[in-house]
Amino acid sequence: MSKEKDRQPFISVRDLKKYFCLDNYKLAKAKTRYIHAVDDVSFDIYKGEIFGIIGESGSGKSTIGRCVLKLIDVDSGEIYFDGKNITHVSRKEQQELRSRMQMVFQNPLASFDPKKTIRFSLEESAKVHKIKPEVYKARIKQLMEYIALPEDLLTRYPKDLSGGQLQRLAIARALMLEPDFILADEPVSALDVSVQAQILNLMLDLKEDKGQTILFISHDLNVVRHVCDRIAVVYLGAVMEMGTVEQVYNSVAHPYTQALISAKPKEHPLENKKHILLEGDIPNAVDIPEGCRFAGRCRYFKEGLCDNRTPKLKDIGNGHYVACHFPLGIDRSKTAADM
Amino acid sequence: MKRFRFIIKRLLSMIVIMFLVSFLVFVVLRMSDADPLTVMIGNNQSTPELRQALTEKYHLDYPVHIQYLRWIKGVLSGDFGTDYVDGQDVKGLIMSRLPITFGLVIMSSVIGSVIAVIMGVAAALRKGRPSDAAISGLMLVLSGAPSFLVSILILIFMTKYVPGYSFIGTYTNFGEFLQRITIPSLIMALTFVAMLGRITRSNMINQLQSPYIATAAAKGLKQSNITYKHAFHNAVIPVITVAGYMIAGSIGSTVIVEQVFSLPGIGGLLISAIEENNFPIVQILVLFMLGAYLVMSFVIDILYTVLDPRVDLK
Amino acid sequence: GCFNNTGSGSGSGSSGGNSETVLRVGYTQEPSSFDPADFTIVAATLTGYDCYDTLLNFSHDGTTVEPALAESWEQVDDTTYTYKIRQGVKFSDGNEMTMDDVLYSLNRVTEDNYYMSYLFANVDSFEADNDTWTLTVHLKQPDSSWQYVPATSACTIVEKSVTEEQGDKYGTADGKTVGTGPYKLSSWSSGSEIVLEKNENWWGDPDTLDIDKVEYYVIEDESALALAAKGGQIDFVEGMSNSVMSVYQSCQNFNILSCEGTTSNYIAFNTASKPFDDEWARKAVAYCIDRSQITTTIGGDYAKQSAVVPMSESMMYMDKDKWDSTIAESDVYTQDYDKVKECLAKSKYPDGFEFDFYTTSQTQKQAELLKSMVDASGAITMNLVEVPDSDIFSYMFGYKTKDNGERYYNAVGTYMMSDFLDPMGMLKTLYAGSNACEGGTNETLWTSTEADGLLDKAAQTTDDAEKMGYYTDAYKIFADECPYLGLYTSSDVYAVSDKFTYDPSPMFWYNFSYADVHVAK
Amino acid sequence: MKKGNVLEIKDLSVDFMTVRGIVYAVQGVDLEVKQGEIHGIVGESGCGKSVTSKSVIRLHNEETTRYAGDIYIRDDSGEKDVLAMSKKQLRDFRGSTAAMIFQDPMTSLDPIMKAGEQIAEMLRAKKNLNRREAREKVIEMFEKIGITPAEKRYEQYPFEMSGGMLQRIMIAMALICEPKLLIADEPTTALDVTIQAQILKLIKKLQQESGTSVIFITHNLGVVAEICDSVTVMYAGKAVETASVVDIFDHPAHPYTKALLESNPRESDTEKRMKSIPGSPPLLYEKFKGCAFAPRCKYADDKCRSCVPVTENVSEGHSTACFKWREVTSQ
Amino acid sequence: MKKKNKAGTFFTPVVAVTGIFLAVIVFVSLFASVIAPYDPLATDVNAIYAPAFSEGHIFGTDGLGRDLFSRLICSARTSILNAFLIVAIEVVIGVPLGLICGYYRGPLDSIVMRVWDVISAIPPLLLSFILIAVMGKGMMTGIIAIGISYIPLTTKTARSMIMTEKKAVYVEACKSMGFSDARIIFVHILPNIITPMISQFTLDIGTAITSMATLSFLGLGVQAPNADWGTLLRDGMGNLYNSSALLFIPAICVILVTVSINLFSDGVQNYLDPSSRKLPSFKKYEKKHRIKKLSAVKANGEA
Ligand SMILES: Nc1ncnc2c1ncn2[C@@H]1O[C@H](COP(=O)(O)OP(=O)(O)OP(=O)(O)O)[C@@H](O)[C@H]1O
Ligand SMILES: Nc1ncnc2c1ncn2[C@@H]1O[C@H](COP(=O)(O)OP(=O)(O)OP(=O)(O)O)[C@@H](O)[C@H]1O
Ligand SMILES: [Mg+2]
Ligand SMILES: [Mg+2]
Repeated sequence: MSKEKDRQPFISVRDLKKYFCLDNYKLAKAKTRYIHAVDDVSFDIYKGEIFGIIGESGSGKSTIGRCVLKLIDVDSGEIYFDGKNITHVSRKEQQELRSRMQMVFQNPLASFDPKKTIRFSLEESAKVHKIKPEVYKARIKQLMEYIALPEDLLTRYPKDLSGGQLQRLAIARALMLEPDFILADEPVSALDVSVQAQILNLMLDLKEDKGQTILFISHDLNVVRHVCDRIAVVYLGAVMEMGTVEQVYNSVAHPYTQALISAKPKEHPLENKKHILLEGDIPNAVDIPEGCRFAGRCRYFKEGLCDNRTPKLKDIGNGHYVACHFPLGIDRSKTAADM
Repeated sequence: MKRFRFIIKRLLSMIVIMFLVSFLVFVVLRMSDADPLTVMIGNNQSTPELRQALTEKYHLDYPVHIQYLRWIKGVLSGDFGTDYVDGQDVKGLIMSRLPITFGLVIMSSVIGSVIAVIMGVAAALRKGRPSDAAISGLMLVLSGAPSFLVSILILIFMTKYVPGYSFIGTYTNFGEFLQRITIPSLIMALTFVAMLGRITRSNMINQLQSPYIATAAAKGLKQSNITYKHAFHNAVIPVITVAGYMIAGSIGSTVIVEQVFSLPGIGGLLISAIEENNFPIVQILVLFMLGAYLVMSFVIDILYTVLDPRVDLK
Repeated sequence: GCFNNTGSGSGSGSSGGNSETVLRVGYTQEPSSFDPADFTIVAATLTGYDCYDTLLNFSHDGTTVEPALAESWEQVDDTTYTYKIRQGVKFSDGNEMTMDDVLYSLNRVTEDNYYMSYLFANVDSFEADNDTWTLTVHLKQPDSSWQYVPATSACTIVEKSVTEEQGDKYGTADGKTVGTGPYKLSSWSSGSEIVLEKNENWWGDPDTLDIDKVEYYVIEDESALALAAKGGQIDFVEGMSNSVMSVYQSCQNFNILSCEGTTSNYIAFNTASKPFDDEWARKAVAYCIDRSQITTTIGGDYAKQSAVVPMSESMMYMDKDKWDSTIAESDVYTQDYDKVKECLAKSKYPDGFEFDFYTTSQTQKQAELLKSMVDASGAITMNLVEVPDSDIFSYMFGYKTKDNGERYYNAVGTYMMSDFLDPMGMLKTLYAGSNACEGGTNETLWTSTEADGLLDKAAQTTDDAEKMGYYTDAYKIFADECPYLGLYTSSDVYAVSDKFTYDPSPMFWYNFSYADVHVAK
Repeated sequence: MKKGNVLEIKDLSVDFMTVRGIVYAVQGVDLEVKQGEIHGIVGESGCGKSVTSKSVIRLHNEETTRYAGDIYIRDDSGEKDVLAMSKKQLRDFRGSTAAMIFQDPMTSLDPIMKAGEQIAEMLRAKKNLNRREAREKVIEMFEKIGITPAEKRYEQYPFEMSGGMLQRIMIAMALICEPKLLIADEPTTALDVTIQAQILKLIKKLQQESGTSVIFITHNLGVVAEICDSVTVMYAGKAVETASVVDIFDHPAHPYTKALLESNPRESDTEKRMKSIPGSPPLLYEKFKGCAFAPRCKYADDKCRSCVPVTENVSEGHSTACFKWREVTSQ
Repeated sequence: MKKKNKAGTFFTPVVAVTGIFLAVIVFVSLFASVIAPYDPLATDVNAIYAPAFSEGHIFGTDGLGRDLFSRLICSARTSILNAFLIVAIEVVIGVPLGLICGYYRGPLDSIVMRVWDVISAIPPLLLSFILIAVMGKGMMTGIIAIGISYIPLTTKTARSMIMTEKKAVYVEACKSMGFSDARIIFVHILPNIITPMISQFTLDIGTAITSMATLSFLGLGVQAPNADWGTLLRDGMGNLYNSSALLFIPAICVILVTVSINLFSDGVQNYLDPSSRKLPSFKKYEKKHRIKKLSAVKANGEA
């Protein structure tokens, strides 16, 4: 699989850090507490692939996405987009970036301005980015065909449409500016299973027909597995494991990923599945434990090492990365000694 | 410890605000085109000697900030100075009028809040029924009726139809005191009923619709228990805030009833002081009302931390 | 009901037995202090006056003076008067009055620039003889009106030791008040109530006092006061305005008493600045105004239309016929818009002008009526400027002026009372050039050497007929130049519960005393 | 009531009066829950799952709700008609015979009352325990279901706890009076998979220990497979299919059930593209002339569009409301 | 979705009645100079204190013989205009300031909020008094003073609303599409938060009328010869015994108008917030919409 190495990453994120300040405007700065939403995250996304980020709620998935889109400022680290460092860009450049990167949100109803018609919402970004009316009118026509919705929906208000329709329109809105990159933040979590499929198929279409690059955030293992090419598993703001879908699902290397996959409910009542139950809750992102962040809930926890040293994310072959002192399926004694 | 720190912090900020506002008011008053000297001289013949004497007595030749410092120093040591018009001791003037104002404020806010909460809760529990419409309608009407009009109409009514009703003179004992302030307090209470009642109602309705009430019902608790222990407790917290601010604010609105019912309170004193440009009185009363407001909001904050465990003491 | 028998003042005047007789007085203002130096408002007259005595008293009709603290007096020459001071008079605190106190009280008025000091403008010096208990007054020049001054509040006697010790606090609600009068201050609740009690140390005959206790209530709103009176909580009200008069008139148990006093209502034109430096402009305005309408509408039942020179009939006691004929020939201003045009044509403003008319809330209705009359001329526009009651004097007396020294008002509507019934009390106060200054009472700033000369001559004559001559001559000048336009003179009115009787005196200002209020038989 | 049934719902209709008109939220649902089973209800959002389950304890606002049909429930003292209960009976029945767990534990608990006390309060009202006894019992319960450290948790307020912990509190609250029937309305939807697994395991364990019957509402077919014994599939206010969980997965008889199963992404799917149901579920402002699913159904014909299908038995314990079930099962 | 059965409408009887009444008042005050039978300032000494309903003077006259009806409708213009000015001050300053503070937060927000805290610490009436003490009494001072005392609350409301609204997903969507802040705030957020504030503004018109009337009543607001309702009330109070109509008619008028405004804005509020609307019973609704009755109602055991 050396092919991976030759390809130029389209987006690459290096050592991304984002802390949220808990106490606003404190006079004495002494003991300000931070939420470690994203802590030293690095990954690459290649052109034309769907890259998935999976993790539990509060693990920093959305924050990563937002940083990549430059919707929030990063605290440290670098983001490259199409070979260009966009970590610190001028307002003007940022404006240009906006038209190249678009976003689809979890709750389609909420992502439309309730007081504006769908048409207004679709046209607005084109107008702001100074696209000619005849161009964007034609484009809307095309897109409505593409997402298989009748054009008369355009005159309606968001509340008069169903979730599935709205999510497709949201994708159409994202496509209005013909972006190079789409961030889909849990685009199907708020939808029913019966409509979920429509959206996921549309995502796959985008990749296949248009060669769209997509960052797909989700907490549903099955969905991720279905649409993504490569995925990163995050826990408490850090990447635990990263690789192609096959690598991560079929040769799990990190105990957390393992637990996550095994926590997934059965697919058939008669399936015999043994869950590896994780104890307790995710620790809060304010007081990040020393060493491995997963140590507290890990079955393979080893005192003195796991609670002392933070494991680095490292390649265990063919672009399969893991951040664990004792990756599964590899001789334990050896790896620990490596470090 | 946390609470102690919080209290200290709040107290400090209160003091800062008091100083700032009192300084602002002090300066702003001196920017008005009323000249303290003419106010003091009033109807007396103005001679250079008199002007000189008064200027010296009141230190009017000092820069404003020095004047302010002198004044605030005096206030802090309990000397409120003498007023411009009659040369009376401001402290005495205010002290003799405080009971009425405090009486009005306390009585009206206690009566008003209690009635408001009762009416608000009653209306919320009967939401959509005729009795709710009646109560809410009444509260709306009350909030529409200007209180000075209500005062006048009631005064006319009382003197006409309640023969022994006396609204003049001072009081010599507590009974008389109560009697003087009861009717005016009731009128002031109407404002509370109108405002607080509506807030209570909408809060209560909101709370009654929230999921935890469904939980409480699913637990099989008594309706009264659900209403009062859960919904009411939650609904009353914001009501207390509003009530607190209203109480503090009502020190200023005693003016109207004091005026109409010829009550010797600080509201009337303030109005005449403003009309006469009697700055020493205006200054100290503004400071006083602001202080009352800040103390009240402080009390509310403290109360909040007791009533609502979610409030983080920062 | 729950409001029966209320308040400390409910004991009524006629309740029999040995209970004390209480008079409940209502008024819209509160005196600022009981210091005679501050007796500038009616409220002070209604409260503080009876705590003190003056050297002399006005007779009931106000035309002559009678002994009081001075048992007798004598005019030694044109400029010297001697007064024999009563011995054995005690202050309400029990101390005996001395010549020291007398001298102190008089000098206090001259030295400290008190409100009354203008009455002493002619005084050269006071001299006290402790042995013979005589007070000698040396005047700078002959002044026929001096004879009345000892009966004014300028000659109120205070106790030196107390006054000096109290300083600024003297006479205030939280200070002491000590005098020799028939009543003494018993309690004072600032903002609501003042109680006077009989002074057991009074030098006069205590049996002449029917009233044991006076309760004075401050009810700022006149309508509320009327309500209280109607409800039987007040026995005595002074100076009700026309708008509430009907309440008292409709009250079965109230008698309305009136007495022509010295109060005159008028418009004063500021003759020191445009447009009223032009006499034709003043006359144009004067011709706009229908004084009889104003008298009936604003003054009401107890007002009489005034002549152009503001002076009440009670001050014309000397030679009524001569006054009448003088007024008849000099007072030409009746409403006539043609005349207005004529006057304007003669003035510097043939096309009309605008002016600022200063007024207070008390006289606002009158101002509105005046405005409608003036504006109806079509050429002159009157702008109303309302200033607080407490401020109007600082404008009128020139304490508050524009930066160039000019006064703000073009005209002002106000009223004045005389210190004594002699015409001098009004004419000199209003028209004398010496009063046209800062702090002076001539708010028109109008001066005429001729008129001043006439007034001076009148002051130096003791012969009534000769005096009348000077007065009427001066009067003609005043009427012709029209710096003031008299509107109406109003009587002093009292509403007195039928449990009491009272015989008002035209010199209410200085002559009022609860000693004259009696329980009705 | 059949023997062995804890709950029988017969032809239940629930209508709501709203500002936009009457909502016919549930339109003639039949449902049986046997003693000691976990009965799942699945269906799309808005199909009436919650309304049906809340009706079992009559939790809807009585003023704007109209019920028709019957709800019978059996407890130690015999059969009871829920819809005929008086307020007092209803109060005694809630919490002790049937208890309920809601989807969002964060808003379902009184925010300003200590978590433990909210449970103790219930004990004191229902079992006449005093403060101390109630507390002891609650703490005992906490320990049993892993709310540790129990003493500390008792004193905590809802906002101080995580979602998973709060859901445990809710479960403790529901089970403390040992009800015959536990209604769990999407208790894990708001939780993460790892926590969901914990809660599911807990519910299963507690159910097995106590023999309580459970109505488990979810829209996640995986969860159904994981914990339910039998399932009712609802669509647009109607129960379209009822069967044992294995039958539902292996022999779906209603086209909707079938489509639902097909559109669920599965590990075993090799095909990337998934099947989806076209269109969207209808609004419930009126009653349907024909089968509500007809507009989205590939088997539908004119009869489906004009006649309301009646419930037919497919096999023992397996029934469906579809004219075409034979066609569906035969494929 | 075929048929939209609305169970509540905007025009409830209360809203209709108060709305029509207010419309009439506004109309009359707008055309006061045409409608008024007399010049409101014209005095007529021959008709002093004419009683109400007397010939030629429907509401009677005052102590200067001025026609009360004409004065009432002309002062209605002043009162209503003033109230609108006050609310305009509040809206034009308060809303944008609140939006900007709430959207950007940061030091500007802290400063503005502290200042407003202090201003709202002074009771509104007192604040007006202080401003009047400084700027001199008069109509404009009154309007500004009352307007200012309303600003803090509006700012805070707008601020807290935008702070909630800012978190809405559509705002983030707007940001992600590169819209300018001004566009986001004024094109998108404002229309979404202004609706609930509108009923507050209508309410404020009512309180503004009362506040201004209070000032005028105390002699600090509108100055003679101009009149607003407060001045009329002040006059009426002074003339209570000569002609009680002078007090009672303006009093009834003020109370009717302010109460109507309250009822009306409550109606607006109810319309905007359907959850507070009163629902018809099932029976009534089905009868009205001819819906066939379903099975028998069975619930409420004790019934
Ligand atoms: N604007 C913010 N201010 C403060 N804290 C924030 C902010 N945004 C996110 N956080 C915190 O950062 C952490 C990560 O949040 P994030 O939204 O990225 O998680 P997520 O993985 O997307 O979760 P979910 O699955 O719930 O969407 C959380 O603890 C969250 O509370
Ligand atoms: N109290 C109510 N008043 C009016 N309509 C209601 C009420 N409760 C529910 N509905 C309506 O009834 C229908 C069924 O709602 P229900 O809550 O049972 O759906 P659900 O199957 O639980 O969906 P979800 O999976 O979203 O929880 C919906 O259309 C809903 O809008
Ligand atoms: Mg997220
Ligand atoms: Mg539900």
